[in-house]
Amino acid sequence: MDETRQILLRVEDLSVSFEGKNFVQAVEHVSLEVFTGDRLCIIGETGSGKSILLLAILRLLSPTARVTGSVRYRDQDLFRLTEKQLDAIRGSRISYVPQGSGNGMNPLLRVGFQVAEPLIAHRGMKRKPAEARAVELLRRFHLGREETIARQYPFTYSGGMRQRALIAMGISAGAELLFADEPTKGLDETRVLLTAEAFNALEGQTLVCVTHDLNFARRVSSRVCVMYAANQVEAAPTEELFRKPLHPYTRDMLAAMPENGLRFRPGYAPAHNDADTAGCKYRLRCDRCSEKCRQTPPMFDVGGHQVRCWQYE
Amino acid sequence: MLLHVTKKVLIAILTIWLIITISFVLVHTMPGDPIIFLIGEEEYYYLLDNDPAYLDQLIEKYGLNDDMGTQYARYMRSVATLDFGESYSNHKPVLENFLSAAKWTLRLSIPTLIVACFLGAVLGIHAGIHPGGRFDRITTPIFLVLNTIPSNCLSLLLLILFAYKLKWVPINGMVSPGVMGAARTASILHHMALPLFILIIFRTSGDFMLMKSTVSQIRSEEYVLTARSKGIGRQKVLFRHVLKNALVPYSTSLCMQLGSLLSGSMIVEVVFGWKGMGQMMYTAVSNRDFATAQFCFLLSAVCVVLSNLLGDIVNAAIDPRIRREAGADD
Amino acid sequence: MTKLKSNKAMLAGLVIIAFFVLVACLADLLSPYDPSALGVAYQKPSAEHLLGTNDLGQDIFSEMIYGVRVSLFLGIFSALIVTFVGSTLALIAGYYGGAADRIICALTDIAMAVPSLPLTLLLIAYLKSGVFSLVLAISITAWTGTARILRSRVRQICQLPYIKIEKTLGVKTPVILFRHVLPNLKDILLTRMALSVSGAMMTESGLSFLGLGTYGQKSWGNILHFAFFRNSILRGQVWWYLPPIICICVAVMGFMLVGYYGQQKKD
Amino acid sequence: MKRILALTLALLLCIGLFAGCSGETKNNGGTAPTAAPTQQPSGGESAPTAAPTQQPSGGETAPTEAPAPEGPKHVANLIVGTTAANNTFNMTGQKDAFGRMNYNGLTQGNFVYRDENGDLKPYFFESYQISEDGTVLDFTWHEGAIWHDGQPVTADDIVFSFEYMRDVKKVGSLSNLVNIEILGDHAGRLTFSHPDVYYWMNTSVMNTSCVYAKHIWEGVTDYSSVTGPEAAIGCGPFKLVSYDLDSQTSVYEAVPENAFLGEITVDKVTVQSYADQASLMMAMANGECDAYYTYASPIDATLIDSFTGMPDLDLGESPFAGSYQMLFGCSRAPGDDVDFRQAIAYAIDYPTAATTINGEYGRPSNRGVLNPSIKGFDSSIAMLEYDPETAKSMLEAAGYKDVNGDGWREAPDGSAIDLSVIPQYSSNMEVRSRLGETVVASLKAVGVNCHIDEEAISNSEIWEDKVTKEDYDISITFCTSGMSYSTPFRYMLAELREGDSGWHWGSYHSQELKDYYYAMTEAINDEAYLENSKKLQHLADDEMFALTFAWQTSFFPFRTDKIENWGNWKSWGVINSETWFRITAK
Repeated sequence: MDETRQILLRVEDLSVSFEGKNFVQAVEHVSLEVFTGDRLCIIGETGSGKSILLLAILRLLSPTARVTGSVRYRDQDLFRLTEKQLDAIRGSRISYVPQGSGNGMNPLLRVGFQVAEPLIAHRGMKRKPAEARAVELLRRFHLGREETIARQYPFTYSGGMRQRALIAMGISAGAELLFADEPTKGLDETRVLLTAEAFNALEGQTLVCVTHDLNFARRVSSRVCVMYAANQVEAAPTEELFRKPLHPYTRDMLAAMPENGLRFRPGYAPAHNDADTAGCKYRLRCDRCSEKCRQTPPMFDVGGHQVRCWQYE
Repeated sequence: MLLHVTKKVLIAILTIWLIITISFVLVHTMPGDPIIFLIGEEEYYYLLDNDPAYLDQLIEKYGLNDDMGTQYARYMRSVATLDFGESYSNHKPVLENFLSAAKWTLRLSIPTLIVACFLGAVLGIHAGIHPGGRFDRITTPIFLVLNTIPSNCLSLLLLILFAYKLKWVPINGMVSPGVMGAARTASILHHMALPLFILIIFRTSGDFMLMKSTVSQIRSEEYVLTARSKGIGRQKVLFRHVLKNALVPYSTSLCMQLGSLLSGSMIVEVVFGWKGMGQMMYTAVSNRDFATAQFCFLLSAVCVVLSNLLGDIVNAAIDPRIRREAGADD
Repeated sequence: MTKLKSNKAMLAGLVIIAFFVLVACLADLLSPYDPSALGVAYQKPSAEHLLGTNDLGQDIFSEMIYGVRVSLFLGIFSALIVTFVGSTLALIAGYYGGAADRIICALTDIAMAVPSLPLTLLLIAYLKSGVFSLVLAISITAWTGTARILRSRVRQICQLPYIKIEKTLGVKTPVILFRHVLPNLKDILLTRMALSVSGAMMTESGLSFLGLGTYGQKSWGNILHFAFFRNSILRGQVWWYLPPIICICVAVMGFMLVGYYGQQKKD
Repeated sequence: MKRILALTLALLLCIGLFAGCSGETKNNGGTAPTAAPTQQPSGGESAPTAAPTQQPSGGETAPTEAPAPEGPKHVANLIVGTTAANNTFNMTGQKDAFGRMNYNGLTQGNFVYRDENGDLKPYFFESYQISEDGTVLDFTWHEGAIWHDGQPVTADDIVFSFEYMRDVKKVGSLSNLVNIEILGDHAGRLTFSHPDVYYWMNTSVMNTSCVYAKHIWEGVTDYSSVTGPEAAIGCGPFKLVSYDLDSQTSVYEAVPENAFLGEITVDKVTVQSYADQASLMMAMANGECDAYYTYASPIDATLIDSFTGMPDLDLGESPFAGSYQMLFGCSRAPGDDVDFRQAIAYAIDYPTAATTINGEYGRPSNRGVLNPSIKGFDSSIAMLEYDPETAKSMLEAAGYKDVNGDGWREAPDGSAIDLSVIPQYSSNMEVRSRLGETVVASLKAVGVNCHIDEEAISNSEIWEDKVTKEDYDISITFCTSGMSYSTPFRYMLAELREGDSGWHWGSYHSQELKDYYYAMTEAINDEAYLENSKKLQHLADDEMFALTFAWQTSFFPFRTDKIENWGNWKSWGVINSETWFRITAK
């Protein structure tokens, strides 16, 4: 990778927990760095805390969440900013792209306007030119009949069309860092390919994508980070991770893929507040578990390939 | 879309006609000889003693002993020609009584509707935005209690406290006599203060509850998260996204309330001696004043049907899904 | 978070309802005097008469206790009618759809269009005064809300695949309705029933205020009506007019808490 | 957060203004208040050109001599508070406040009026004589009287009035009027075929028997539905100047020419109607009105004691002629047994009934049905006693024992007893249903089973049908003070005179009752009236076919700070036919 890449986002020791009747530890000591041009995919089972991680960075979680650690975007510490300053970054520098299948778009507003909204808010464009720009963006993701569907409402869109419109919305104000949350959820095979092409067509944007669709991750990402039960367990360049997974969980996960013979590892991820999961969360299901695993292993660096497992001490 | 609207209008007219018939049958088969209520108990017994012929003349005049069919036909004709006959109590045309009564009821109900809609919305949004927050924990119990106090008790207690003991507000009636122009308006406002205050309390608590539950539901919707992530600022998120979606159920309930605009709140009007539609309907029904009673039923039926119609149209205007679904379903 | 809060509120509601039902059942044991026995009128609260006596010298405290029985009976009975009528119509409309649905919707619109209080006034003139006629008069116009909400819910349920499968399997309609659809409606039914009980109580107190309530039985509304008729507020007889108001408010609140927060828990 | 709060406050402010001005715009923009005070078409203010007021020459008895020449201090504006509505203004009927005020001769020239002790005094008549045999009435009338529309009252008007009342209004007591003659410029004579003069004057003194303007009412048959201003025109001391339906007030100004009982000492009268007695009393306590008047309905006793001891507020206490009666169903068992009735008379809890009807001012009554303020009251008749033990022993003696041990007494022949108690149907049932509860509780206490007939309470048709068919064991009725001349016995008649049609609710079929009653009402002089009234009372004492629950005190309060020389008439109040000529400002 050439030297022009500079650090865009540095997340250090980020933890998120929710008080209330039962204490939930959603994210535990996650640290990662994102450089310009990176295509990072965060993989993990549902409930491993990956979406919450994204929202925590942009401080979009509900007030009842308790977030610790620090997130530095370029030279600003996001957690120190006032709501106003954070708004200046959201949408214009970092943008969040929700799932296409959910109702991520306001049902009562035209799609064209919603895509153009960041432009109006951050670039001070008037509504008419902004919406024209939005139509171009939709054409760029070739949704078809962009002129007319821009004036239509979200419920007339199919899941795939909605996902691509949301991506357009994310980049409409020229954001350099794109957070995508489960973009392939609820889409059939061909729509997933279309979405992957849409992401790959993005030049100049850095992507942080959360998904549980491994094939999609492989196709879209340059680096992958694996999360399991609120912990970050492995991070490595995509091809290296897929060819030579180091962490037992990652190895088992890849083995369970249809292409690799559907060999399933029985058992479930521990619930968030189980007391006896101190140390390595995968301990109970790991075939190489040893006494040492009772303490939480740190992230070891094996030639640019981080893994949280005592084997690689 | 046009076909849909015409169909709705047709159904509305049919509903109104049905209600007229039902109210006619109900009122006319009501037990109790209307003549007694027509001229008052004492005079009825006096006339029965001294001048029964005149009684028969009255019965003839109001056509009370014709069979139901002819009375119904005559009533239908009069409804068509908008001449609603003469009120039994003061022999004035029903329409004239209605105009004066409606004027007074509207003076109470329109400000109530507007203030309550605004107050209910603003407070509801604040409470809904942070459910379980400090503001919510204070206002919800208050409005819940206000919602449950029977209106007659509250009206009487406040009347005696403010009007009699503290003399802030006149005790009785709608306007002090013998004043004209600006002074008359001032005196109307002065008389209006307490009943308006009570009506606003009740209406606001209803609107507050509705808005709060709607907003607290919408607040957790995904598109609100997306809106916040666009960095367009707290104000725009609130008004353009949260509020707009909250308006759909809120506006339907407002339109429903429009229907009761003219019927007025019977109990508050009876307590304050407010000669509005509520009291007119109450006296008409209890005094078997057929002409006025039927007119009141007809009027409130028309109002409710129109307001439902308006509710549908406003909904379709705001929510494209309903518009398309409406278009598609016939 | 709201789930936790609503449980507490709903719990409070249930406690209130339980208290009143208990008092209603044990009315004969709890009330110190026979409420229709005459005595010295307008006595202040004292040891023998906890809440003093009314204009006939009847003990207000025992009147209130028997009042619980009448008001509760009235509220619950009319709520039962309202919920029964509302749910049957909703089931038919939701399940069969098409013509049945349109007729029932039209019927609901008409019932909604007719102003409730004047119609009740009219009906009361028809029926001889007594609790049953009051219940009938109140519930005739109150079922529309329940019917409308239940109908939309039933239509939702009927779209679900497993109902369609049942139909294709030739399972008889009543079985589908009562074994599959109705259990799903359970919590809406509960909340609507609670809300209609509070609605019925409020209407009863309004009707009694206008002098159209039951003259025979001693409901709270009836006690309150005679308290107002005898100008107890002006004469400062707080012990006569305040207890019925408080009881009505607390009872209505109890049912509303169950109804309102029950609904919230469901969504 | 702060900005939203500020925003909402600003919004609220402008809403308040909007609501205010909506009241404003509604008012100015909207139709001018429809009930703009209608100016009486009085052809301009009639300058007091008419001859100076005629001193009442040779009137039967002139009231207090007109005081010294500088004249009494006039009352600028007498405000009368009433609970009757200010809606209809038609002198031919008795409806609403206008109709009831005309009982006091406010706007109409009533021929005669009944004074404080119930004696007839001339009003529009200057003087009158009744012939020995009661068939001829000679009268003179005030010559200078004018109609409120300025036209003078002529002899034609007088003749027309009697013909109109007899032929168009079909007043029963005038049915035997055969001749109306004019004997001079303001004297006339009526000749009847039967001795009905006394009967006419007594029964119709309140029922709009006054002078009718020929130029208004000639040819009008459907007189009750005339709603124009001409329907309010009369020749009384005051004329209707304006009325405002919204504020429920009507204003009357003095007409000096029609000063029938001396100088009119009140310049203006305002009749203000209130929603109910409570708000009226509160207003009076705050000085917003001077006196209370509503026909035959005194202020409720329970309301009075919140206003006792108020400065400048006289409660206007006086014995009340109206009363509540309990009638036995004498046409069927067990009501037909006089011993049963006498026993029950001891069982009724009179003290509670008295408090229910009249608060602490109610007093148990005697066995003669009439109360002290009614003419002909016989004080020698014994009082009713509440003594359950005597009642029980009398029931046992009469054979009403509890044979089957179910706690309720059976009739001597063993059949079960379950008396049906029917309170008279009326729009306000509160007191009657409370009396019903008292009777039921009292009877049950002595072992007689009974119940309130729910059906009759809620429906006037069913009630009237049951009462006329004598299908009741106990009926509770009310006799207004207005009927005090024909007395509560009118309610107890089981059948009427031949040829008379009308309502009859009694069930005690006895020739004596009928004879005594008609002898009393048609008595041509006081002695006959008093004699028959006593006979009726003793008949009631012996036969106990009915009894009166309690003697009541009535309250017609008035303020004493601005006005003096009030005259509080028994069970009528300070607003009466003489008020306009006697009260003066302080």
